[in-house]
Amino acid sequence: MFLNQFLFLAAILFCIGIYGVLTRKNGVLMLMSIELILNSVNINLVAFGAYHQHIAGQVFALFVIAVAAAEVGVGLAIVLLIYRNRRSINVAEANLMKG
Amino acid sequence: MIAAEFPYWATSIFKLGMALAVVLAPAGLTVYLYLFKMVSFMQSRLGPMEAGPYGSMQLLAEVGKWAQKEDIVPERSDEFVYKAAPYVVLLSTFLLALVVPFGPGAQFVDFDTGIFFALAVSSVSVVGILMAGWASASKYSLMGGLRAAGQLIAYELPLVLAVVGVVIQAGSLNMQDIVTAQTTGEIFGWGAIGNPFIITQFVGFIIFLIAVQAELTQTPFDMPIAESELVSGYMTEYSGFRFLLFFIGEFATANIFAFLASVLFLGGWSVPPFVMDAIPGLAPEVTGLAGALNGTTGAATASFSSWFNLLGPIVMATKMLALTFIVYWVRFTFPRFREDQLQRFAWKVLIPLALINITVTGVLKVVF
Amino acid sequence: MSVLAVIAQESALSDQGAWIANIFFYAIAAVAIMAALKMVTTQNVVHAALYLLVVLTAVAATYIVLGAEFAAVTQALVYLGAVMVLLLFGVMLTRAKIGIETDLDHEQKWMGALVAVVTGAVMGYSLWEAFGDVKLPADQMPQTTQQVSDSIFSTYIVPFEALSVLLLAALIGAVVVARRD
Amino acid sequence: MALVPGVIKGLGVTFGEIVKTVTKGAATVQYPHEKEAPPPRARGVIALLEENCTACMLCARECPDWCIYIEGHKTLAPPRRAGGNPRSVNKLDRFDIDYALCMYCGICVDVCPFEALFWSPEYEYSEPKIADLLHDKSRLGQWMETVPEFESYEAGAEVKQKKVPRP
Repeated sequence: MFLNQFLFLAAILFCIGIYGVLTRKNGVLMLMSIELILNSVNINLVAFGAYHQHIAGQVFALFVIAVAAAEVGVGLAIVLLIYRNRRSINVAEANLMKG
Repeated sequence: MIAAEFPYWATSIFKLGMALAVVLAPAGLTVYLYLFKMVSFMQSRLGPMEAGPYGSMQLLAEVGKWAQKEDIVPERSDEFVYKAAPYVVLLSTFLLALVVPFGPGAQFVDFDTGIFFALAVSSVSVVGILMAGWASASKYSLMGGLRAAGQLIAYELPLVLAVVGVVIQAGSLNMQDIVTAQTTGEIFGWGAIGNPFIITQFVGFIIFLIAVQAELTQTPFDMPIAESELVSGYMTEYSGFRFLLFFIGEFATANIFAFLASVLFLGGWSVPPFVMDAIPGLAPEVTGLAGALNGTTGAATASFSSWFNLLGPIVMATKMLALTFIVYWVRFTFPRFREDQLQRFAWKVLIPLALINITVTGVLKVVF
Repeated sequence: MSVLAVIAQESALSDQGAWIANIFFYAIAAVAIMAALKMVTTQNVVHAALYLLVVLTAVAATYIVLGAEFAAVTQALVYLGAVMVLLLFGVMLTRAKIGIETDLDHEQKWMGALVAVVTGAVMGYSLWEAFGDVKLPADQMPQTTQQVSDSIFSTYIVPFEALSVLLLAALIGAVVVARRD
Repeated sequence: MALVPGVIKGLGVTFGEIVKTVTKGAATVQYPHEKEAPPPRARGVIALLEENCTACMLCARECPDWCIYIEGHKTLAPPRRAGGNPRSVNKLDRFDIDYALCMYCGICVDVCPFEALFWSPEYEYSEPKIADLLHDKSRLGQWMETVPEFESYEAGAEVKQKKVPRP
């Protein structure tokens, strides 16, 4: 097995995630795209861990998973707050600070 | 005992058949014994008596009835998600069955992280329930799905935390190692009954049973399908075969959780050491026990007689029946919690209790 | 997933069986990419969440192919059990409609697509240059849970503790933000 | 924690009931194989004593769900005393009760001024077709055989005199 096949999978998922973050207006969908990006990074970490025969890759992937869980928790709380105040989770409408 | 080598495809087909048997046969047995008969006796009646001797074929009649009913899909529902949801719930049941050991070799997959895997896949059913609740296009279903998700997430935590105590004591996440640790363990030097963790982890056992009751949405915790408030919760719109899938999923999962509990707390497929010593050829050869007891290595390893591959399923079935008896006994005794009482019970009672249990177990593990 | 684990582990260890793991990998990768594409293009929020679920499962399967069993199970526990349920919960609390929703995307989709393609091209080129035909070690051992825990509780104990504090802060923060007063 | 004894007590109640059912038998009977004898005043089916009925329609009007259908015509009956004029009486053509609609409230039995309707404890008259639950007056008359003679509520109590004697 080539190392590159895992890295290319990660790269493709990463780009799809970027596309999602840039084009979506819905707050929850943006959070989902960010999850996709974090997961592609995780594939990279685990693949390099397997390549170097070192446990650090897996450990860092675990750390990223934990951070992602925290991120989703806070992110979803913010989205719910936006929904409660504006009856919509369209992030393009959350522009009160715009000059 | 079985010396012949089978090709990979033969063992795969055998395992597939066994998986169906492991999921369906105990489900049918417990539904007949407890859901049909025991609850009837609790209400001073006899239950089904007509289909087969003592009504034992009643379940087949019910399955036949469900199978011929019309498969109704609500008009404004999301059809694909609606149809897929029962299969997701059932998938979680089958994935749970994969890691349960029924003997030293009688296991579908011997995962290094067996119990952790079981707890992980048990939460897949929540996704199926949410899918069913959302796709039905009914407010009762949606309310039921949301309630189920909130409840299952809340009780997932005490479930996992109760297992952590066992894992600390056994020194392994592998289910075979947990069984070995209980069989070869000693209670202050007295090893006649081994060390089933129900004795040392009694608090964990109680928390595990309560959390399982909630995970299965059995009665004191049945707000997701509260029939007096929500018609039938997330399965309101389902009929016929798809309802049957939900039904199988619910009762088969109850059995598999009972299997897991018997592995974690009652010694799994093995029998107490004094029984094994009494019967020639059953006693295991234990290596690494001294290291496991004083904490220098993870778990002791033991090679068991392969007779346990036949004996183990029987032992497991006995323990499973005893534990599901408790589940259904509680189910048919107590009335339903209120929604806020449910969440308060999980977060303010069970989780702190489980955390204290973990702390005490950890301290004692280091001290002894 | 588990049958996959057996085949992947048995075959990844032996050189002549590595192609089985390869076939599994390409199948998983195809599923993951298709589901990811559907996720960013579908016009239904719940469908997007379910497609993300497929991607996350495929990623867990990839970890198993790479011999990282503990990470795979953690992925299942945290993502499938907690994060996805949380996301679906959020989607349903914000009244996701059944059927097609308009107004989920910005008007200038092509800008996003351009950025993604350019990023992908840059990363693809550099990956090809750096690791053109580097192979994974054929005789790799699966990384056991014991190694992971030993590593976390010795070398990486400080990040681990920092992460615990972060999780606690996130927990309290989420409660404070979402609380209705 | 204070709730724990109550929880255990509750489990004891249901377990005790299991033991009671297993040792002493259930409170229910296995119906088609063994039958319970209903008490004589049980509300099983309504019987019609046709001779007493005057087609006054009181029962049909008082019926809450309108399940009684009565048709009749005027006819001449012989005089009570010799030499008198013939009496004009109502002859009953049709008296049907639809047991698919009846809710067994018994108001018709109560309001009947001529003691033409009686409760019978008979209950085995279910039908495969719902239309067959419409009992006509001959069927309702047959139920009269099953109407028991009541015992008085208390021993030695004054027996209510029936205005119209039963045959």
